[in-house]
Amino acid sequence: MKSLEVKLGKLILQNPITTASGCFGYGTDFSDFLDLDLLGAITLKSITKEPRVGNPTPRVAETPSGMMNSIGLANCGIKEFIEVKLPALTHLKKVKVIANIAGHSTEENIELAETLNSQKRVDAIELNISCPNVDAGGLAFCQDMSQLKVLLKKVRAKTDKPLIVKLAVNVNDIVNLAQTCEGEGADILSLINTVTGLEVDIENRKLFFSRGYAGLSGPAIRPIALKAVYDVSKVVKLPIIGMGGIATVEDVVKFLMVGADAVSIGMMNFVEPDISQRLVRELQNYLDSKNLGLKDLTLN
Amino acid sequence: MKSLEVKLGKLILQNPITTASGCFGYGTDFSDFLDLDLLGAITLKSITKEPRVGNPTPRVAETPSGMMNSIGLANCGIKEFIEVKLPALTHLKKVKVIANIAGHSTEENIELAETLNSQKRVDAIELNISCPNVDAGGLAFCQDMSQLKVLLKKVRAKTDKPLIVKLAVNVNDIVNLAQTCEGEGADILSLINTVTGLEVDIENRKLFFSRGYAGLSGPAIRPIALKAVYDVSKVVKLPIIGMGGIATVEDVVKFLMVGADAVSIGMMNFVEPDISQRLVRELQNYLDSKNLGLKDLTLN
Amino acid sequence: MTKLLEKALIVANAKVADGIYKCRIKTSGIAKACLPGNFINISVGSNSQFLLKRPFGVHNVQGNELEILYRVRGKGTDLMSNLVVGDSIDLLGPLGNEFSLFKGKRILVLGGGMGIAPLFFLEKKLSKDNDVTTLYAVKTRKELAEINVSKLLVHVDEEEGCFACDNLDDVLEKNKTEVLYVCGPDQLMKKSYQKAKAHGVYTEVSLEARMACGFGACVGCVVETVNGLKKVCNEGPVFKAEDVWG
Amino acid sequence: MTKLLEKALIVANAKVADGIYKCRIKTSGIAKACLPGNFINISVGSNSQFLLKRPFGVHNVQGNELEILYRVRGKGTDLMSNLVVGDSIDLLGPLGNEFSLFKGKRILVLGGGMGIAPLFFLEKKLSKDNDVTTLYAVKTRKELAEINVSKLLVHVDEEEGCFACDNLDDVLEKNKTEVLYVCGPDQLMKKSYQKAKAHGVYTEVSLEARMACGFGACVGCVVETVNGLKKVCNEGPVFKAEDVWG
Ligand SMILES: Cc1cc2nc3c(=O)[nH]c(=O)nc-3n(C[C@H](O)[C@H](O)[C@H](O)COP(=O)(O)OP(=O)(O)OC[C@H]3O[C@@H](n4cnc5c(N)ncnc54)[C@H](O)[C@@H]3O)c2cc1C
Ligand SMILES: Cc1cc2nc3c(=O)[nH]c(=O)nc-3n(C[C@H](O)[C@H](O)[C@H](O)COP(=O)(O)OP(=O)(O)OC[C@H]3O[C@@H](n4cnc5c(N)ncnc54)[C@H](O)[C@@H]3O)c2cc1C
Ligand SMILES: Cc1cc2nc3c(=O)[nH]c(=O)nc-3n(C[C@H](O)[C@H](O)[C@H](O)COP(=O)(O)O)c2cc1C
Ligand SMILES: Cc1cc2nc3c(=O)[nH]c(=O)nc-3n(C[C@H](O)[C@H](O)[C@H](O)COP(=O)(O)O)c2cc1C
Ligand code: FES
Ligand code: FES
Repeated sequence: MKSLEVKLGKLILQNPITTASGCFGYGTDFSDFLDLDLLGAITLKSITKEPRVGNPTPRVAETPSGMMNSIGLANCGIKEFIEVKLPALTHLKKVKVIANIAGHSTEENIELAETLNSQKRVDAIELNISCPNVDAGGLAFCQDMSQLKVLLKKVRAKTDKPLIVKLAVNVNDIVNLAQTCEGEGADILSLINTVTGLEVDIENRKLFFSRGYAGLSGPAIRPIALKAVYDVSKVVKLPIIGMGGIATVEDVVKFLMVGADAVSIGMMNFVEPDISQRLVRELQNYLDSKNLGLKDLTLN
Repeated sequence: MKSLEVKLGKLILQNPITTASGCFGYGTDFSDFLDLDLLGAITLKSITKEPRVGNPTPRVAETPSGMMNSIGLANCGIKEFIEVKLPALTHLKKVKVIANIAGHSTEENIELAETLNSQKRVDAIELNISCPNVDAGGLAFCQDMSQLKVLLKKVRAKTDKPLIVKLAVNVNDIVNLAQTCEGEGADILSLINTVTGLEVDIENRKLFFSRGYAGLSGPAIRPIALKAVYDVSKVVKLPIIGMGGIATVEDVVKFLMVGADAVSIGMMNFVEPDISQRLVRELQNYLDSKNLGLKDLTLN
Repeated sequence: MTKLLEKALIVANAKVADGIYKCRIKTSGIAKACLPGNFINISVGSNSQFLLKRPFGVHNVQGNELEILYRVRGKGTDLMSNLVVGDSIDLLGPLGNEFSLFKGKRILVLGGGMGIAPLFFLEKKLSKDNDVTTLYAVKTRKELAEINVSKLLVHVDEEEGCFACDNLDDVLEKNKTEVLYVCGPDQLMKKSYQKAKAHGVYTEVSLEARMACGFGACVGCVVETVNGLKKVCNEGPVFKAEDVWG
Repeated sequence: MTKLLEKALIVANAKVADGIYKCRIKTSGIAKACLPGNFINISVGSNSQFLLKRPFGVHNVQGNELEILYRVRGKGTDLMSNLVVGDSIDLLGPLGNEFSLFKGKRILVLGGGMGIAPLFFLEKKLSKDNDVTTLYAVKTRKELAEINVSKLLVHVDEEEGCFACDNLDDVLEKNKTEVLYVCGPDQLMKKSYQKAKAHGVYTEVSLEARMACGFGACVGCVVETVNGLKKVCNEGPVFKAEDVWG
């Protein structure tokens, strides 16, 4: 049996299969379907300082080989997160827990990072600067590079846990953005967040989502995600968690080959709630049957 | 029966259903499957001054609810286009013919526009500045706005036929690009071209396409295309031909509602060669059964 | 209750009224675990471009088999209508909460259109210990599916010239109804509740929402209640009507 | 020849060897229009996330029905293997050009693996007027489908310890072959042609390429020939071997 262990800097995963933020609840939603402790890591739903109700409904729409969402970072807030959600995961010994923060301001993110830094069950902090579904924060952080640098520097200063920064393609230049993150002390990059799109409710002659735009995810965006990972990994030395449309072990291998060090499963968790565990097993089989190590999953 | 006629400035179509460049050959490839003269317009494969062999194989890959291509503007060149391809369409009386030009330089595009300007069977000229599959020309034109202005101005000067400019989302700011085109005399905009993506051949551990990147099209990209049309139509007064993943009459209606004045069918022509004719019929039924005119297909 | 994910087998799938199908599905464990009010999530074809599972109320359970009653509405249900005996589908369930069960009560069960689907299962459970009347409301007679319950009232909007909730005062009074369950269009549920409230009748409703996961993970399916936003998929679909409309 | 687009019916679809299926399809007009060398394009399920049709050589024609012989290779052919009698598929054909037909010749037809598929149809046409030998080459015996031709030579790579083309000199000499048709892996076609050329045997091959449309519109399916790039879908799939390899 080939080893599946991967080292993302200081963050060591027993295997490269992780789950994507917003697509795995707070973890326990999936315990009926799989053994969480068999996964590399689970990334929990983005949290903010206060509980957020999120956007008006409808919040989800189906699209060909994908879905769109405008959840709007609905979450329980940091207090309940620490008092209820994290303790529910303390019995897990092998899986790493990544807390994803999505404050609407630099200050909020600093505070969230500082609070989480003292949480034992948090193995890494993912800073979400790429949510398309909110007015303040989210993708707006990527519009002003100098402000973004301040945000990164300050969040970095507040935590000695591995700091992951999550990127999207709906920015001027994702490669440049990635380099900025690298320069400001990010330990790991994760990409891609959903791709901004639009859906129309023709029956009622209006935009389907109340905010108009929403985020597209799923197999439909896989070629776009693969390109982003490939482009970023060519110029940045940081470990990369690749995601966007992963549905099969072949997809996992594609992401690893173009430069990802680990992968995240997003919306397919909704379609097939035990998919992440299946992919761990299938990746093991893939490597064993081809007699390849994880390190061999590169482009020739 | 509601009228399907649409006026795109001077270009008047008997209905808003057109076919997209590169997805309809030189028109005659489809005459076994449908009556070309029932369509609004047909856009022919991009042409260049000299014949182009295009990119190495493989040139096409299937992706979930879509496909990728790296044809590389393979075409017969302007001479054969004028001597063989256009004459084969002269018997068509109602359908408009759009010639798409994709010169690798400003000079080449000027020459192409000038040559086509005297061709009776050409009802409009589409300038393709958004092909992702070539090294010179294509998307590169969108990188330098001042050079692009020169290109547009000069091409504009060479033709009094309606000038369509074809845009893609893989640019810094498609809205700004659209405004530039409007400012430089474009009559119509068409969008979107394929979305740049990547595919991996895991068996051989290499990028699937020899150029690495290729263009993603099909229903997978529809939400991205709808957003682009919506964004552009809000700030630009020019008529818009919308495209990207259209497969059903509902898709057609969505594009018209967010601001397109006509639509183009792309890769679905390969999947269902008579789709464009079917969509003309279904759009007619849609309007008649709901007692709506084309003008009513707007957002409330 | 543990949620199960199974490959399940279609054992019947037939049209029972205009545009309405009844599908019987053989499961390993899901059917036995289902209670009235629960729903299941069903895939609409393998390798389909429609990835999300579709939610349907549990209409009936017999041993290892469960039934759903569904209307063809869009692409997914259209594909489902082509399922044939022996086809395999991905099934997730039981999902959601349950209707409250009572004993020795006079009960009215009101299903509008496909709202009848989960209520039939409920009626079967309730009718042992209660005096249950079922009011089945449809727009036109051709969409009336056969529903085998002890006391059935049928309301055809088109024939009566009004909606079922418009006549509800009479029905509640005549039956001396103590408990009301409603499932159907939003307006039907809301208006019925308002009348029931005036009669002091305890009411539960089963709501719908657009869902991605069906088990609480995506936060897509929320509805407003007096206690804030609630997820239909795991804090519902059954709600006390007073919690929804006050 | 007019290309037809039809909804066609599956009348049989059964495994005939390891991983290999034979599918019989009832058409309105396509089957009757097919000639040896032509291929058809088949959809792999309605509303599937795999949109592109898959190309397959015409393996046999009887009246309104045609057969294809296919190997399960990826997702599309896997889905196809689940087609059952009565299923409806979108069919496009006949596509591509034809093999040249001769009279009074000594002919060798060489199919490597699935390359045998279109050659069986060719052999049926040729064997009336020619002396035809079929050489059917497979890697292992378990992937050998039953092929009903007059003179059949079977070559199993694993058992012979070599490829069919390695022994070709003998076969060509023994049969005094005048015309050779080859379809199969690239190397098999190329090497066979080189030997045939040395013996002065006229050779035609049938090529494969990744296709989007199948009828000349996308320019996706090109191959290099001595006359420049050619589209396999409508300038092939049959080529004179000398045009491909000089
Ligand atoms: C808890 C619950 C129980 C239900 N029980 C039944 C039942 O017993 N019988 C029945 O006929 N219908 C029931 N529905 C509605 C049923 O789920 C939808 O009619 C169905 O999902 C439509 O799918 P489609 O692919 O045909 O429509 P499409 O419009 O093509 O679907 C696109 C997407 O929207 C979703 N969607 C569309 N309409 C609805 C809707 N009204 N409610 C929720 N999601 C929708 C689909 O699930 C899918 O994700 C129930 C819904 C919920 C939430
Ligand atoms: C003219 C022609 C005739 C053919 N005749 C036969 C035949 O008679 N029997 C048979 O078993 N096979 C035949 N093939 C090969 C057959 O088309 C492929 O095996 C099939 O398309 C694979 O589809 P998939 O979905 O299983 O594979 P996937 O890899 O999932 O397919 C993904 C995409 O790649 C394409 N593709 C994958 N492999 C090939 C290939 N080898 N050639 C062309 N396209 C490919 C698919 O069509 C699809 O568009 C023929 C190919 C061509 C071009
Ligand atoms: C319903 C939904 C909710 C999401 N919420 C979040 C979120 O809260 N924070 C975040 O960083 N990403 C969020 N995402 C983005 C995913 O983590 C992931 O980046 C994206 O969906 C691409 O992966 P996929 O194609 O596999 O789904 C969400 C995605 C979906 C579908
Ligand atoms: C195989 C293929 C070839 C194409 N060639 C061209 C081209 O030559 N010129 C051009 O302007 N667009 C070309 N396009 C882009 C299409 O015209 C269209 O903009 C794009 O495919 C999006 O539409 P769709 O999703 O409906 O396919 C091509 C697309 C495909 C799939
Ligand atoms: S459907 Fe996902 S939380 Fe309810
Ligand atoms: S497959 Fe499209 S041109 Fe040959």
